Amino acid sequence: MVDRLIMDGETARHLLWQMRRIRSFEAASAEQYSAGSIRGFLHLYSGEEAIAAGVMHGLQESDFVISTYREHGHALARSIAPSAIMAEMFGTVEGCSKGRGGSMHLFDVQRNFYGGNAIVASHLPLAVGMALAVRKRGEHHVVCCFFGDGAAAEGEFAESLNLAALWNVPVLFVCENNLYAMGTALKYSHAATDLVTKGTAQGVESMNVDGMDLLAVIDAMRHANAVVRTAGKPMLLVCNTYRFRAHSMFDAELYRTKEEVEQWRQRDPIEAFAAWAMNCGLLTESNIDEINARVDAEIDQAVAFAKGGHLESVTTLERYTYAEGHHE
Amino acid sequence: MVDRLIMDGETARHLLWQMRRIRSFEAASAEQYSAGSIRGFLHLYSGEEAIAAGVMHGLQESDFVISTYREHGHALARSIAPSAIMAEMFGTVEGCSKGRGGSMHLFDVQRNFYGGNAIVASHLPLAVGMALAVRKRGEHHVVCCFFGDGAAAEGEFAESLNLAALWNVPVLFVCENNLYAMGTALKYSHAATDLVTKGTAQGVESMNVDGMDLLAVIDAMRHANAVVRTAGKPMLLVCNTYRFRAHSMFDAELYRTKEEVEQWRQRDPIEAFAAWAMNCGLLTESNIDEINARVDAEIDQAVAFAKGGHLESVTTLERYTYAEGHHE
Amino acid sequence: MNDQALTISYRKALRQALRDVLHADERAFLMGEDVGRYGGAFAVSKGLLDEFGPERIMDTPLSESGFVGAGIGAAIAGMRPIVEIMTVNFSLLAMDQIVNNAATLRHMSGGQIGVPIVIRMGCGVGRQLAAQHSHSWEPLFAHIAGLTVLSVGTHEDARWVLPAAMQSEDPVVILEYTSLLNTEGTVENGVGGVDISTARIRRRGNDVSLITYGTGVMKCLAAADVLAHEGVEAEVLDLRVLRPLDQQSILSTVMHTHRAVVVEDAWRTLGVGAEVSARIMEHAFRDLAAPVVRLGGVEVPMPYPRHLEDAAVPQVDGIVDAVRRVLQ
Amino acid sequence: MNDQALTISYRKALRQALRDVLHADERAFLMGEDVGRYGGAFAVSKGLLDEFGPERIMDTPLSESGFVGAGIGAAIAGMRPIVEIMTVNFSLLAMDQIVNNAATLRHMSGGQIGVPIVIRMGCGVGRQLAAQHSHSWEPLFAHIAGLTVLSVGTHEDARWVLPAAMQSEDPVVILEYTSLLNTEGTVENGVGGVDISTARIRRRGNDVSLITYGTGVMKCLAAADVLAHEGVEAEVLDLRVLRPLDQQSILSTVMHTHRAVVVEDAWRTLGVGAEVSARIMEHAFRDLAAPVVRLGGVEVPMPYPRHLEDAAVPQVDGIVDAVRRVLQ
Ligand SMILES: Cc1ncc(C[n+]2csc(CCOP(=O)(O)OP(=O)(O)O)c2C)c(N)n1
Ligand SMILES: Cc1ncc(C[n+]2csc(CCOP(=O)(O)OP(=O)(O)O)c2C)c(N)n1
Ligand SMILES: [Mg+2]
Ligand SMILES: [Mg+2]
Repeated sequence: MVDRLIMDGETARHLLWQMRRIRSFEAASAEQYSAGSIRGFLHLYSGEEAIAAGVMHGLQESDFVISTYREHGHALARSIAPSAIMAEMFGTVEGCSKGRGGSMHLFDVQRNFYGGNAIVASHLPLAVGMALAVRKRGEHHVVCCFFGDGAAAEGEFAESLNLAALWNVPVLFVCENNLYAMGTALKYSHAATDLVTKGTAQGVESMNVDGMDLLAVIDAMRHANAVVRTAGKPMLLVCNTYRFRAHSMFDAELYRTKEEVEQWRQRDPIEAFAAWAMNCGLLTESNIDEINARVDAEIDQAVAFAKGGHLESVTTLERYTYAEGHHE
Repeated sequence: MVDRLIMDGETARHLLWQMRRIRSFEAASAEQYSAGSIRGFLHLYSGEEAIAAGVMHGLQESDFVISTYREHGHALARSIAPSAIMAEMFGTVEGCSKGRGGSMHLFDVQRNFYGGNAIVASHLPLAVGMALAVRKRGEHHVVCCFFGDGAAAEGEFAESLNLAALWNVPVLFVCENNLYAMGTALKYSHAATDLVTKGTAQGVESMNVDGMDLLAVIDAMRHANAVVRTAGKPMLLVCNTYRFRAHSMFDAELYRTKEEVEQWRQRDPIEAFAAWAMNCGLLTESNIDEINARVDAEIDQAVAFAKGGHLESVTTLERYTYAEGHHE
Repeated sequence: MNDQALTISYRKALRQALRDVLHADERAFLMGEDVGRYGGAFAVSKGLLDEFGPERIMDTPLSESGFVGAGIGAAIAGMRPIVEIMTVNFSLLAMDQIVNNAATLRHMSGGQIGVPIVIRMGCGVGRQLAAQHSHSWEPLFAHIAGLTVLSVGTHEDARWVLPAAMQSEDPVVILEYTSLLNTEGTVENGVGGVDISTARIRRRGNDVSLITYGTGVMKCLAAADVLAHEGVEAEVLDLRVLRPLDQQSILSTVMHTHRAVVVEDAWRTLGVGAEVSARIMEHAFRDLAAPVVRLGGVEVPMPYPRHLEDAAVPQVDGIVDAVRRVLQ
Repeated sequence: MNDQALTISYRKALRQALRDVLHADERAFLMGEDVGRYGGAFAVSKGLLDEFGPERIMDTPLSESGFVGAGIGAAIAGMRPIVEIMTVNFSLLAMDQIVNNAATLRHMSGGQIGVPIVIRMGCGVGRQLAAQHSHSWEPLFAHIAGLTVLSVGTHEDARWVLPAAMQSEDPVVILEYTSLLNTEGTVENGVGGVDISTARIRRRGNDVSLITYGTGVMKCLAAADVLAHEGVEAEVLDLRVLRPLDQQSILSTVMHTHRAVVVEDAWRTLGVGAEVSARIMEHAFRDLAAPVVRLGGVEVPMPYPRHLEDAAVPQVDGIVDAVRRVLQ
């Protein structure tokens, strides 16, 4: 638990703003999906905001981030403009991936954000390799890799943790355990549901974190920075959280009860943090109103920006298959 | 440690014979390889005999066995005739796989011996599926799966143990930890070298076994039978052993010292068991002479049989690609 | 529409086929990610968990190599598993199991082992799922000796190929097209049954042969309608079985029309069209009035935006134009 | 033999190439199973660990998906990894990484990320390694958009394609043939350098074109010698680059000789020969005096016995016979 003293009002407001804008951005995404402006698969992050906000708060600009198809929150917290993300989902050239990737493939190399990978667990080996490069160059960056509880059942999870520990490279594995892999509950994905032991069994220091409590995530990141950035070792954070919305837009949610969802909504990470901050006097009602207003304006502007975007000409269809000037 | 009382002389002589014939068979295999009668890859089992002998001693004929390319010892202990194995390595139709497989692909469905797989760890999922079939039919067979320490670094190892535990199926995973994966020492394959914890982390009961001590293996099998056959749960035995010879016939053994090999040879499982049995009066010098004579005769006969074998006609080259009578 | 025929969606046809085979053979069971509690990623298996229970409809963790391998093991041990890989895009994770085990075990065991497994996958382009989720890997599977590869381009096949595939003693890969799931079509009822060895002419014509499979069937039929207005009668051959190819049907239609256009979504280079063209070259060279034309996917990873996705694979207009060219 | 040329074994040529690129670029490093302490499974990298140390020559555990993915990650992060997959037979375990990440990241990031990785694999038939260890998967790799695929059929290429591949900003797959390792050949020294975009004529002739790659080059040259005694001058085209194919060179030789025989060890159906034949059909149909003939592997998993293995792939006699046929 973080001592209120070490968090100032500005930081508290910034963090609340961060979580709120992620929540609102996802609401807008769902709207635009229903409107038909966003197509393909769309996976919303609502409910898990404390993880993206807390982890990014503990990272530096020079660190690397790599994620899954459920990466809007990570991209926003990594300060990729909502307008660039929305534009990407509209498939326009103004998008952060030039419109080629869509919701599941957000990239922004300027911000060391390496996507947006839609093959579950296939980005874990990439993270290990990026950290290997960091170590070989004697740098002290953290490579932060987000993935889910379902991903931990893939062989790539075991292989990647072992390689990271064997090579002693600075990867921070952040498992967002939202208790479901699509419709498969944790206990049906894993015989041993304690994912921390799977990390330690591979020689990677691992710990559980309350992913619904922003302060707990921030606290865990302090330790993670000591292990990964300072000592240059890999670490696994299992952030226990919950997805408030369906897995994607093609999900009837037959596998969980409304009551279960309701119970978790009672633990809304945004409300919880706001309440704590107000208690500590780090936040006032008017601050919250300002934040909400700022967020609404930013998201409206993002949608407007996306609507004003442009589609790439089909004449350049084959671009980005090989480097420009490649023999083909 | 097994109480001498529970082992009679006949059993002791049988087990010694079993280990000796494996050792001699491998010596003969190496000879025939040098003579050019055996080609391709050849991986010898010398030094690890106590595992094959002890594990098979604890299995029943109705159980299933599946193994790797280093499977001569398992095949022999499973009572596949040495002549059929030698013939297979000579590539003749008299071989246990009709000559199609060679050293790495010994099969004998009559004896529920399912091979002989040369893709490291790719047979672990097969074992889980075979055990799933056993469970679905309500049978009480054990599916015994042999593999090495290197295989435990493959994602298939983690996936297979998790699936076996999740489905509660009777697989006995026998990891023959001979400390090397080709030239890669255990500590270079695994950041956490305790393979038992990797099993327990997946929810599979796991234990270390001294693979150089036949009695320890037999003892472990008692427990394994209780867990796997009786309770129908998966289990992992990590049998710690050593390969006395090179990985294959293309190995200069640059990665280990002669001294290290010598030290392990001091712990020869065959000598150790023979000494123990004589101590307990379960074995006499003359018994040993008889056993050696029997083994020599059997192996000579196997080589003679293989030399007298026949090559398949090239006209049937395409056989065994699809079931006979398949549309192609 | 006689009472023997009924109109049904492609999804319902697939589901009815699953119900049939699960009722017909107690050794049959369906396993895959989210086939049960979630109701199937694309609602194909919706309701089956309630109807058949968790032993027949098994949800698996995210472990493609593990559960496909387990399916192979279960098949070896006497079951009749139907393994669903949610979409073809994840099949590479199980490709070693499919190629080195399913397609190879019968051969390397000298015919002692058969692997009667059916592996179903959703696949295809057209839903704006971008580069990692829009693969057309029919050519990769069609290259593998030991496999039977089926491409389900019609409602009739959606309804009937599975029961036929379940009769095979060898591994069968069934490719189902998610873009067709909601489409309605007419299929013969009751009588039922199709073979899984021959191609089918879906429309007769004398002027040109449109040779295709999968979603190409509907596109070619649409193109044939357009051409009919120009007085051009195109014959449409649905390959259906991509391995082993029904060469006779390919040669018959070409010898009948003397002109051929091959249509597929897969990347053009090394596509199925290349094989079809090469076989026509070898066996019907002198019968050709014009060189065979191939229409395939543009060699670029699939872009997210609709207009670029459409431009990346053959469309009806392009097929019509190609026919006009070969007729000149 | 001028002083610019030297005779060298294929193995030494590969090793010299590795030494060159490791000296030339400090970002370059070699990683793979047993490349270091063991000296390389086929002794290609023997001595390099002593010369460059463990940071440049990294032994990896048995985790193909993990370390190939790590190589991709390192490439993304600015290194120039050379990843060795011991043999092509294990490459399917890393195929998802190669296809969905290495070949796809540039595109789905809208050109922001490049993956300059070189993936080398030993491959080929001819050593009696049986069904799981004798694969010829050139066609699988050659189908993948985003890859550059090189087949090393000569000593000159063994010596020079790697330095050229290291200049690529995109993933390059290099297929090396283990059956050629001990053969001696002559290569230009010092001057060095070859491109990785064009096919090469290895022998000039006017009567027929033998189009091939890999071990087919030596076989076709041998066949050309036999044919020369019959007064038939065969032109031998070594494709070298299997993707993107050098179509111009294929068409040039065919337009010059008007007859072509394509030779490869890979399974005939959907082999590279199919693509070559289809392109000739499309662009040189009217120039053909006879239909293109394809010689490829028989569609059966590779049998262990030498005589069956020889019968399963094209041999010199068969090539000579095929040429006689197309000349009739
Ligand atoms: C290798 C692979 N298999 C299956 C899928 C289909 N799929 C997409 S997301 C998902 C569930 C992943 O669950 P988890 O890792 O817990 O992440 P979450 O969606 O809960 O954030 C599945 C099965 C995929 N994309 N990749
Ligand atoms: C997937 C795969 N990768 C690499 C190889 C090459 N290879 C054959 S045996 C071996 C070492 C395996 O070591 P271990 O599992 O410890 O078994 P051991 O040989 O020591 O009995 C390797 C790397 C292979 N056959 N399969
Ligand atoms: Mg989850
Ligand atoms: Mg070992």
